[in-house]
Amino acid sequence: MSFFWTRGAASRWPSCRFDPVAAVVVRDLSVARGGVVLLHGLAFTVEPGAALVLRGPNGIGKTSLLRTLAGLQPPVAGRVTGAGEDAAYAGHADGVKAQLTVAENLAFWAGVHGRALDDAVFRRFDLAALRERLAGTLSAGQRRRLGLARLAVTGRPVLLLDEPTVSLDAASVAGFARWLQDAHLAQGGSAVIATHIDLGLHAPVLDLAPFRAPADAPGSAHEAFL
Amino acid sequence: MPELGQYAGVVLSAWGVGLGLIVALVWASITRARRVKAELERIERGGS
Amino acid sequence: MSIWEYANPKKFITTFGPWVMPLMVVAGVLLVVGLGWGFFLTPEAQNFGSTVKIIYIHVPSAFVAINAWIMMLVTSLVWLIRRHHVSALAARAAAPVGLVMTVIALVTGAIWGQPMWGTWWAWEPRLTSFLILFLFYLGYIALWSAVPEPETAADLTSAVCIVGSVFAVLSRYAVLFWAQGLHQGASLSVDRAEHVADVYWLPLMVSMAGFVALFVALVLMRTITEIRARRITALMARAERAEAVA
Amino acid sequence: MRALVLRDLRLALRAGGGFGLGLAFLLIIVTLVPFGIGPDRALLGAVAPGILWVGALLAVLLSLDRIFALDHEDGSLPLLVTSPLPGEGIALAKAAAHWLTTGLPITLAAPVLGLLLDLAAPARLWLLLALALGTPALSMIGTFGAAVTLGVRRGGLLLSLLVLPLYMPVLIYGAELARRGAAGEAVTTPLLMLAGITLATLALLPFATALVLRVNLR
Repeated sequence: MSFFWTRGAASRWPSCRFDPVAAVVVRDLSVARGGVVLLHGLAFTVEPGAALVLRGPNGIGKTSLLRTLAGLQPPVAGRVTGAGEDAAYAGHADGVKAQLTVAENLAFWAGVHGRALDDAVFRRFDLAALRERLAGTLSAGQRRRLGLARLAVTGRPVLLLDEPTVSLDAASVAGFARWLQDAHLAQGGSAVIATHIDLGLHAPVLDLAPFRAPADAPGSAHEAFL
Repeated sequence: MPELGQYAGVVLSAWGVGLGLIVALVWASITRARRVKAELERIERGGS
Repeated sequence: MSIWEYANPKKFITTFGPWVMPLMVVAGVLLVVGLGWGFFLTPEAQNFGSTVKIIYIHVPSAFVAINAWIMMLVTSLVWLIRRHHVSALAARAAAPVGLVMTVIALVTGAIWGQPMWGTWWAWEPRLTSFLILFLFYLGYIALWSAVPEPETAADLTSAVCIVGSVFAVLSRYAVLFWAQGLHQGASLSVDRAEHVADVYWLPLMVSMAGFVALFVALVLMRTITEIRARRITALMARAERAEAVA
Repeated sequence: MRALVLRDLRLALRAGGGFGLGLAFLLIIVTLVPFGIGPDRALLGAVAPGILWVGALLAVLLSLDRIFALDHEDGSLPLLVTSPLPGEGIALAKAAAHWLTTGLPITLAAPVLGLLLDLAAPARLWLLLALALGTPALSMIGTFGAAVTLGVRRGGLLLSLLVLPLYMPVLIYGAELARRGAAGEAVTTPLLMLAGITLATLALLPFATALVLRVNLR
């Protein structure tokens, strides 16, 4: 599967580089951190080609929700379909190796995901001039761009983004939003994004506040002892 | 006291160490049990 | 009525809590009888002199030390398979008891070795195996206290316990292969009890029963303590959460 | 998996990667031992296999916490776990990379360092064989230990404490194989046991490591 469009794509999206994928469906989901239930009764669907923006105050459980969608932690209750194996997660840390060059970092993630590294990704994320630089010498914003470029390299259709624009300047934010819209969503990919910045996407916003779990929500790791 | 002969020191020190450690273990277990129990009762009375 | 009902923390406390004191008394009586009998009323052995009296401490503590680890292995498996919290806490409660028993077996063995072999420490299979067991206990207990999150700690310690058990068996064979023993295996070990004259064997069995009763009582008491400590954590977490939500 | 092994090798060779740390440690031990126990050649030759085994084990122990700690710090680990690589594959790849950067150089260097300790020629070959068979198990067991102590701050001491007893059988059979080979005694038992332990370790511990990794990333 090349970076751009391939045949055999779903018919609903005429130019779709992803194989047909199911929507991300979340039903009755409860999410915990450190054994304490943070969110409960979550239900939403993200169709291919669509994005969902998560909003909510600090500590409400955005990161835990994204980690649960990514399959890093098991749901306390409910179920998630369509993410997991199809999802690429980007958290606060970029997973960038300081002693490797930009190109080596991306080539590694391409290799892990069994894909060839396409040169277009360097242009898309404004990294062409930095290709042979050691990642350790990058600025915070450049490093973040490299971390985001990894998402494109994995070729996974569902993106789970936790504050992706941190330390990006306005131009980089706009560039990233453009990539997300034109090269990802328009090609049949989808995204769940926790962000405080308006990326200018035509995406519904899900406010997590109504789903905040009370102190005695069922499913806590402490439950057996209460 | 039985006649322990030339090995009196050996036998008594082995018994001393063994019984001493057992007593220490029992004592530590009981004090911790009491402390935790009291702490729990205090918190439960606190109404949380 | 299933045995798993007792895996409920409250049920465990109400069921086994009342057993602790009686078991302690039974253990005390058995220990006084067995140890007293052994210490005051048994003759000296031909080759050992009065040092033979050390077996009443040495052998039961070694026996409990090994069986405590086996109990921890079983409860760890139960935790990993059935996720019963009490099971994990019982393993945690048993570890320090096993550690102390291992230390007693090692120290009394060394003290005994001094007059018998002419040295405090000999690198012979059993002492070496117990040294390895001692390291296992230390690592296991240290891991429990190093991981703050209870479920994570239970999972990690269970994995270490299971992997460690396999390697403990391997070590046992390796150590046997590695050194020919100085130990008086045939005359002192329990599985060869028929080789010990009845005068020593009967009080030894009573002491053994006393150690086992003491172990059970201590593990029950400590498990209940762990359950209560865990309940404190749970209540605090809930109160903190209630504050955050409000 | 190949990509992961190659990346770890590359990282180890770059500045600050820690390649050669174990080797340097082994060299230090081999240099210090004669000063400690005296220059008697017969004595040195007799204890050399054991010294080199213990040195190799300590050198491996020294490098274990690097296996996962760096990937944990920079956030690569959750990304790896959610990649198409199975957890067992990650464990095996990590152990393989660790062996290639630590175990293999030690195995190759030990017979040469044996010269300093007056180790006879056939004994050097036996030592080479024993280390080649045993060090993969050391790397795999160490990877398991590193995965267990992943979330523990300053877990280095705990890691050593957990791994040390697990290393015992490998050390016993490995050193015994080298010693018996050198002395011309029967080597079948230690040879088979060492090979068996290494194979069983490589077959089973990746599963335990994957489980423990998942638990620690939860």
